[in-house]
Amino acid sequence: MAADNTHSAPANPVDIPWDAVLEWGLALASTGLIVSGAIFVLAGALGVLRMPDFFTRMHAAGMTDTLGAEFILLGLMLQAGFSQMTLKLLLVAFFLFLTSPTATHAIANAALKSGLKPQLGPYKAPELSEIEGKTPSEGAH
Amino acid sequence: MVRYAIILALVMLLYWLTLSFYFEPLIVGFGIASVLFAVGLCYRMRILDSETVPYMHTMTTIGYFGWLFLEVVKANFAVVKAVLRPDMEISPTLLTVPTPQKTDIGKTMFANSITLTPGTVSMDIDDDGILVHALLAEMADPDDFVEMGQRAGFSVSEVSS
Amino acid sequence: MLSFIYAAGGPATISPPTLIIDIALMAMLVVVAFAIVRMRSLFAIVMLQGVYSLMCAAWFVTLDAVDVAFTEAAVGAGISTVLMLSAMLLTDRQSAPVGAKKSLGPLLVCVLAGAAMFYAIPDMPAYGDANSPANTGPGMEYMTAAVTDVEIPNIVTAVLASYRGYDTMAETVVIFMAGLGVLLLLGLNGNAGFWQAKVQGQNIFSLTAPRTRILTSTEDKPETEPPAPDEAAPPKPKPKRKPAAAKKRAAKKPAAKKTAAKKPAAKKTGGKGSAS
Amino acid sequence: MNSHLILRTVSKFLIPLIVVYGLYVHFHGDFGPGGGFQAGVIVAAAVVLYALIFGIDACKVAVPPSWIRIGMTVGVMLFAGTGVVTWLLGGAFFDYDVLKYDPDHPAGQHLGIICVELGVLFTVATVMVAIFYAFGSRTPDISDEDW
Repeated sequence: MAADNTHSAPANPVDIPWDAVLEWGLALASTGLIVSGAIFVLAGALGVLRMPDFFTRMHAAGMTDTLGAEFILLGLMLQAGFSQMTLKLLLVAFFLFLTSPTATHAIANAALKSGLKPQLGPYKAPELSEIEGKTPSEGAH
Repeated sequence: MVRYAIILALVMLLYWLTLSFYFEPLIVGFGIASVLFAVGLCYRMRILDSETVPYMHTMTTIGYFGWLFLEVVKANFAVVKAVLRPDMEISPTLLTVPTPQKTDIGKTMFANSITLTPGTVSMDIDDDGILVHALLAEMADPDDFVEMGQRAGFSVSEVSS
Repeated sequence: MLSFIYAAGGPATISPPTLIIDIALMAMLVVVAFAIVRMRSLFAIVMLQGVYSLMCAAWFVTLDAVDVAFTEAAVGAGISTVLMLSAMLLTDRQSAPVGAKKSLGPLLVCVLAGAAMFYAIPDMPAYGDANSPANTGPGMEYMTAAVTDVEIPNIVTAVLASYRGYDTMAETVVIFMAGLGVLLLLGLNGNAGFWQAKVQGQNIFSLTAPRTRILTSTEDKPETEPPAPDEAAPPKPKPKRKPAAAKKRAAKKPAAKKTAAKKPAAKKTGGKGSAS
Repeated sequence: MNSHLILRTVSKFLIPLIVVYGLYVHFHGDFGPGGGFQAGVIVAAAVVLYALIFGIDACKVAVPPSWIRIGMTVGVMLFAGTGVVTWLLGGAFFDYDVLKYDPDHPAGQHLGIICVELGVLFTVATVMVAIFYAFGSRTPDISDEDW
């Protein structure tokens, strides 16, 4: 993993353990990527729950499988290092980049063609006090 | 058609070797047989054309995907912010974006890029352009899509008007 | 909750993260199963079955049963969804409601079976226990023998194709029989027998069922044709299936849906491909 | 221009990749997860994808029903025939060792497993397509206007 940086280690006046730095850096970067991917997935899930209608929910769901999944795959690629696994993960990421927007488009198109009207115009989440009196089917989304 | 078949076979062989990583003669022979089967099936399905084999534009497409990924990351924060805000101020808007691309694959690239970018989903595509559903009103400006459309067209080696 | 599982499962040989993933997946499986039972829209049920299979596959991966997970993902979440949808197209989009009284018997059976399983949980060996019967019995002998007998890294394939060849042959025959049964009942072209279906109020008889029909004209689907389809075109199995009637139909391009009344006209031009 | 433009271009791009992936899964069943069952389903999925995009009639031109009918039987015959061959060569049914003798390696086992898995691949792939054809052909295609 640290092949290209090891040879420069003796030339350095201060003896920095580049191997360990690189290893820790990679581990940190991959962890950060995976965690941020997970955060995006969580935000997407929240969005699916909170959004008012089908098409806006689709945005949240689409966010999940673009950035969430891609970040997680990037993190896994960093962990795999230079190996066949990285190539395979790259292929997975590429296919995801290609197919997930297609799936989103297909679902949106099907909903549009079957006559679902998108809810347009400004929308604000209702205040908690507004929904309290109502039954769940009326108020909460 | 023969040209497409040869290119497809070569790319598929590369794909097989990437997946397999066994370089024994037997396994590679199986790989060649599989590739021939796949190309033969495509031939029978009559899909051996520039849409099935768009590998001539690989380099530009890789560059475009890099640019697109940065755009996706940038656009994501607006959507995440909109989703996580307690009052969740959104204003869904519909707009039609013209498609300057000539080929279908360029149009596909453009529409998929719009869908990939968070906050905009391409809902329908016809002669007029792409019907886009935008989550926020400030995302619904057709001028914002011009650069993406040009790049998407360029990535599949066509000059956009 | 965790301590309960640990107590039930024996010594704490499982690492907690895997256990948490297991529990989460099982909980989601239960939720999806309840949704499937409660739902009456068949379309949604088919989709949820795909979800169920996919989560099963994820769970099998955490149990290190990769081959099973792969099969489940490919068959359960992949092709069976399509087959179910195509079967659903022939029947209905909604299932008929079942009365509460009719569900009592199945409910009783489910509750009893579930209770029996919970009763049996303490006797289960812990996951990955080296002393469990699965790891000490004849299974281990195969695991060690396969290394020299078959010399294949994947033990599953060795057992499946070599040690249990009979079993796998019977499995293949079962799949073959399933296909054969469908073909005998419906026919590959979907018009064998005197079967009759009501698709969204439209009657489909064996006479009016659609036959194999070649793409009649280029303006019908201009995008689907390769640039030069006819030079070195693949051998068309039924070359003389470009009837005048079909051409006229395509040229006229009726905006209304193809009604069943038009089908008999096209019928005598149908090919030999029909299973008869 | 039809409204399935995006679906069409992406599916066309994916079909050869799916087929090669399925066969990769098949031929690497010895080394990792995979084998005839999974591979057959994946290859069938490519054909089904084509049928979903271009219509089942075009698909029947590309993959004629007669192939399907033959492929089903050929698969089972390949599987059982391997057993019969071992039988005729003097071994027991499915005793692959008599297929090819090699003092160092169980070469006969490899050969037998390859034949048997091919049989499974043929049967599973064609049966899946057959069931899809049988169900899918019963209703008329939904035209683009109604879609």
